[in-house]
Amino acid sequence: MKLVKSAALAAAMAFAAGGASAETVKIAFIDPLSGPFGPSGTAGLHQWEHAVSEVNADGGMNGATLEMVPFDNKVSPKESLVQLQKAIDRGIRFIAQGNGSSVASAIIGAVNKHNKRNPGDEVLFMNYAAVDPAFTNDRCSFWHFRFDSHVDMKMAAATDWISEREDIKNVYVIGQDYSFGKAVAKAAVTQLAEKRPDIEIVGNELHPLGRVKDFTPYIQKIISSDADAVITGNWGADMVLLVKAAMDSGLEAPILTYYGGSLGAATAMGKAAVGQVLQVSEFVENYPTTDAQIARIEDYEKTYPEYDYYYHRAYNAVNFLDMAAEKAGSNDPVDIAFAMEGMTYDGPYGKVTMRAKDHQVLQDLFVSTFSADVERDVEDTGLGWTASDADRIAAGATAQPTTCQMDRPER
Amino acid sequence: MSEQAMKSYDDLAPSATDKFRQRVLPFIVMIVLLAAIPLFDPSRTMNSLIAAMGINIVFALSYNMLLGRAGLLSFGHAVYFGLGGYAVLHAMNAIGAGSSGFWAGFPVFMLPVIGFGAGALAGVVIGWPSCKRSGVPFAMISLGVAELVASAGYMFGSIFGGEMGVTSDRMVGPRLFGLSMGPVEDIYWFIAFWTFLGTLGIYAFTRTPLGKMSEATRDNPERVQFVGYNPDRVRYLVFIFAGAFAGLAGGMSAVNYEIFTPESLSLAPSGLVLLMAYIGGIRYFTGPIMGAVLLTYMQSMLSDYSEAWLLYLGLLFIAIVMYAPGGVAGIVYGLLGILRRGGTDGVLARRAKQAAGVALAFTGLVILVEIAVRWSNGYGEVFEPFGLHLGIDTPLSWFLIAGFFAAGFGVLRMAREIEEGHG
Amino acid sequence: MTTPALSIRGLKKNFGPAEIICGVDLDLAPGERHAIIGPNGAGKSTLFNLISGLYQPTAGSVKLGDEEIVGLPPHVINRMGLSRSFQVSNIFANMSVRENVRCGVLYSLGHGYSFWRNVGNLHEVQRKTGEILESVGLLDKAQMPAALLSYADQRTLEIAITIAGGADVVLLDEPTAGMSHSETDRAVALIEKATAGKTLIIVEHDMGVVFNIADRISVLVYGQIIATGTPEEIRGDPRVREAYLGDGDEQQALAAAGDAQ
Amino acid sequence: METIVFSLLNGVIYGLLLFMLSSGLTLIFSMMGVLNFAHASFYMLGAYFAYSIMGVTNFWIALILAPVLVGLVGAAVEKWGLRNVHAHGHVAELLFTFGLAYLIDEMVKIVWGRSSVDYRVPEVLDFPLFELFGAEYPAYRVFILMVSVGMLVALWFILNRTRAGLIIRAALTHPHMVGHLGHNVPRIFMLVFGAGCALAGLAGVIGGNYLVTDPAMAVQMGPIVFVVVVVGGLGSLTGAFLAAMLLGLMQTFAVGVDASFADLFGWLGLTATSELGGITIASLAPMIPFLMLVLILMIRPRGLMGDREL
Repeated sequence: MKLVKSAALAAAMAFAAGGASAETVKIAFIDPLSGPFGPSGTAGLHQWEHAVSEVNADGGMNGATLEMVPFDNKVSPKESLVQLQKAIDRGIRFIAQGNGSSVASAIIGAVNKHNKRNPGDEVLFMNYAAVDPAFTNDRCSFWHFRFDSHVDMKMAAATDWISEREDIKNVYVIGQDYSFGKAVAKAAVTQLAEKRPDIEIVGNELHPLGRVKDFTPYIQKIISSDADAVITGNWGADMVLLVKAAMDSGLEAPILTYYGGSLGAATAMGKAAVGQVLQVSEFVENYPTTDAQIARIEDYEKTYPEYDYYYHRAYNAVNFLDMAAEKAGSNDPVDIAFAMEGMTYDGPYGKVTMRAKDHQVLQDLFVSTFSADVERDVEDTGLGWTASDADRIAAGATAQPTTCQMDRPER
Repeated sequence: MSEQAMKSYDDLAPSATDKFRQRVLPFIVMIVLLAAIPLFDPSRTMNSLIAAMGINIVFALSYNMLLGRAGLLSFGHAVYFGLGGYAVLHAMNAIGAGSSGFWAGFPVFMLPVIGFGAGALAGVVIGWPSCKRSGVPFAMISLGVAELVASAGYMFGSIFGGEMGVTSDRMVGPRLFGLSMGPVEDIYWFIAFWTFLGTLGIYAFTRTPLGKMSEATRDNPERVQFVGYNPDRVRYLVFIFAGAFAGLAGGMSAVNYEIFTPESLSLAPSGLVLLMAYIGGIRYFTGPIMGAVLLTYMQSMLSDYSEAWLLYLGLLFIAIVMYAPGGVAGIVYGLLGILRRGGTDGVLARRAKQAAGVALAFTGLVILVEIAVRWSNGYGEVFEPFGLHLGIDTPLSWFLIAGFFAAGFGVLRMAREIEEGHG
Repeated sequence: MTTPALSIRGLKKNFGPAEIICGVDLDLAPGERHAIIGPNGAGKSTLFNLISGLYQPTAGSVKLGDEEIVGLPPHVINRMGLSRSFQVSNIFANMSVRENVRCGVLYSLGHGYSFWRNVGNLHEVQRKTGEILESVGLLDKAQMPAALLSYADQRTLEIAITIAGGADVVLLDEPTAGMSHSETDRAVALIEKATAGKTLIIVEHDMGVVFNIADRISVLVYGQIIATGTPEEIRGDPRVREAYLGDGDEQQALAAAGDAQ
Repeated sequence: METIVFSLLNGVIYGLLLFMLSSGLTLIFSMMGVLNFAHASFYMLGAYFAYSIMGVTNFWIALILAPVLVGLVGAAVEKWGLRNVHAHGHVAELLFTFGLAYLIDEMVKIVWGRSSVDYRVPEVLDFPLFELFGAEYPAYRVFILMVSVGMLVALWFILNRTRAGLIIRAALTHPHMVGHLGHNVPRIFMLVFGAGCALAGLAGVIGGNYLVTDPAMAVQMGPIVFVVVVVGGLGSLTGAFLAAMLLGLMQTFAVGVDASFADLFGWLGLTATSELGGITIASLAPMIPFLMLVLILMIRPRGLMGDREL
């Protein structure tokens, strides 16, 4: 029995390790690939794989083939460190991760420590979705680059959108009771107070993370507060259940979300959410764009028919990596990190800049609306996200000051 | 009469050779093994895996002080592991911050002692209400307490650091044994030292009067009262020690990973340690060690090869509960016993047949599960072991699955008929 | 007059509306061997459970020497010097015979809940354990798992655990139940030897055993002691014969035991 | 005022759903002594079965068929799994169901995928029934109410008016007596286990589209079911009903309370800016069940209405 088992394992190992070559630069993708968040991690992985395949088709990174190596972290910070160690042990020096600021926080800490303890063997962390502002403020690190707009930046887009709508007088903020939810609430309150002092925050509610099964009581509170708009940073089941309860109870105020577009949400929200759920993101599938980008989206959705194009920032990240390597003339993480600072890139949705001061990407954001009248739908629901130019918030307007004191290695 | 009073009855106890063979030798082997591992220059991956195993060995052994030795089924043992770990991280941060005072002189190497103390303290506080009950009520209380503590973990950010947890840097404070505690090679010695000490400590506990009475209380709490012991008190004290050793393991984990998050207090890790101890075999001291090694390996390696590893884990667990309550250790010792007796009565052949049957059926199951997983994921990946192409619509797949199952159950039936024939 | 070793006054126990023990008074002189007999369901085991602290009485008092023990938990009563056996074997099945006896010895030798000593190094404990095993004749089976002992040996072990703690007052609940004649004879000899100098209360159905061992006998019927006296007095007591009328077996046994004397 | 009315309505519905889910476990636990860890997994199976059946036929067939299927699965589990473990005692049984929960979770993920499925309310019931204080009240909730009450009445009828009910009631309070009545105990256990699972399945059918049908739903509900059974008390369906209602109402009402610890204990010097003072009653709502569980086990081990201790 033992023999059969080890033979099976050996076979599986050969299967997993196939295709390695000397000319390969590997990127460790550390995100949930199983468990409740598995689908969203897998979606991210495919987007990265697709982005990498584009670079490879175009001659690779300084001639080297890029390869994504998936590591399943089960969204646990601790497990992420185990997987990070595994990746480093295999000689991988580029790390990509996005799901969960707690995980990103752990990885930043571990990467800092590793680079300090192992000079000459540095690794670089490309964060594509963890949005705690601290990562590019107090906790900023030379080894960390963020390719997503952080909480305050997205909130800047959301509050800009609100402040342009005079009929909104009362705003209700609801979020998950943990650091991210609190950061969203804080950003909403302070930014609204600045931009529209006349707006009253009629509710600022935190609910336990992932434990509420029925949001109706919260919705009833929102309705009785006469809110004209709702802001929420909820993700996962908390987002879906909140919107579902809102639809069931006939809430009429628009709901501004951070993650309305995440996997599975459209299916769960259904037609009722049309026109009422909005999302702040750097990418909107039905926003007019270049032919090349449309071709890319179509190619992606053909390659991975089960998934919708969502993490546009994966392409930004891979392009930045490729460009920085070319600029530095080296595939070494330290050289690439220095080259990436301050770099800009003309993307299909406007100019993208990697701010040198704090390694925070600056990009245009969109407040898109869930709609039934779309060319490209999500999850085969016939529903999707649209935005017009009026919903586009320029990168400059979303930029936030930073407290980062970057500690750069000596060259 | 006087002659009898003089008699020492020393011959009642196991002979010195037996004592050495059963109690001292295993620990010598353990020391030799731990000392020999670095000679093979393990890769960093291997080092990380060994560290995880060491931590889980102590954790699972501490759990078995409850389940195996005291008969207390707990669904909240990770609480003590986590609290011990948190205490150590805070202490580590104090060492890092303090230029003077108590913490300044505290070597990181010795921090698991703090975890031990914190675990014990948590045991003192939580055990007091819990240990008034045993059996299913105790299990339910432990479940409720685990949920409460985990929720509190998210609520009190200053202690538990919210969902980001508390992090620290272990390269602080005075050095001990010349270890900087930075590189994994240093950490190896740290883990080896505390794994050995933890194992030794828990073993020593089983040899104390309290340890013996805890087994007595498991077997027969009523009778324990009539030899002068309060069963609640016995359980409570054992509970404190189990918490303390779990805290020690948590402390090892805190130094190894330099992070703890509130999720490590929750039901999931408590369930995992239950699986480790039970799959390993709760009736044997070495059972939890085997379970910890096996499950740690599965968790960190198998999960790379198969998405369905949790399914295999569940199957393994149910198979153990139903057919081998002695766990892996029970199987191993059973086989050793057969071998020692020479296996002349055909038992060995029967066991071999059973093993072959199980292996065949299991192979069929693996093919089925792996094909199903890939089909369910839906992006066209195909299970290709040994260069075979096994898709969901490939007749060969189903032929293989059916073949393996039929062969497996056929062999098992044969083995059973032999057994019944014997019986 | 010396203080009784055990003194029971007005002891009552109700289970709901049912009165199981309705006012028992009993005094035992130090060193006395006292048997309690009575038909099935008379409340003998309940009486034991009340004395040993397993049940709380509804009313009444139990004194061990000068100390009131009603309301104390069983383990405290045990430490004060009262020990008991059980009607069904109540041993530590997963332990060896030696370990079973050792469990009984530990507390009395002051090792309580200690977790800093190795039991293997406690020579006093080893010696005492060995003595007890030898005195009950289980020395050669010391290493056997208790669960594998024969029934009679399990009953013997039950007694061994009971006396291991060195209690002065020993309660034995049907120690010979289910034993063959020869086994019973051996058990009686063992009990006599093991409880020499101690105060003994024994519940027993085997009248041969009762009349062999007991200095005095109490007859418990429907929760009340209807008679207490020497074996001769009890045998001649008309109330006892009357009480046993409903229970032919016992009456015959009583008569037979009388003849045997 | 509106908060109270809505909390009452929602609390009652949530409580009824909880009761439907827990009543099966109360039956199983009281008669067989098995604290079925996988009970919520059967609830999840109910929702997924209904989703699949609804894909082929319609909701009403799913409403009948799905619980029956779940019941059959439950009976099969009892016959070929649990029964073999029975001899090893209750802890072994508990462990068996613990492993079973793992297994069902993983199988559901393989068969139906790892994200939520689109199991929605049937269109005939997908409309606002009435409006109250400006908020619409969905008809489906009233439907849940009706199904729950229907189940309650049916259960009451079976227990009090049929021969089978008589046996069950006797067995609830005196489980060891069933054998003496000359009944086939293993068969009764199998039927009870199956019926209990079917009730959980029914809860899944009507709860799965009211909440969300995803592989995490079992883990989320699992511990709460234990709370209901333990707090309600061994052998008492009435107790389970009370406990479920109590939990449902307490949780919904706690959400509606705006107070924080600082408001409650301000007189002790607790300020809203302190960590402890900042905790709101609403955020404590999900902890309430477990607090109740621990307190009940410590203070009143027989539960609210139980006739014997756990």
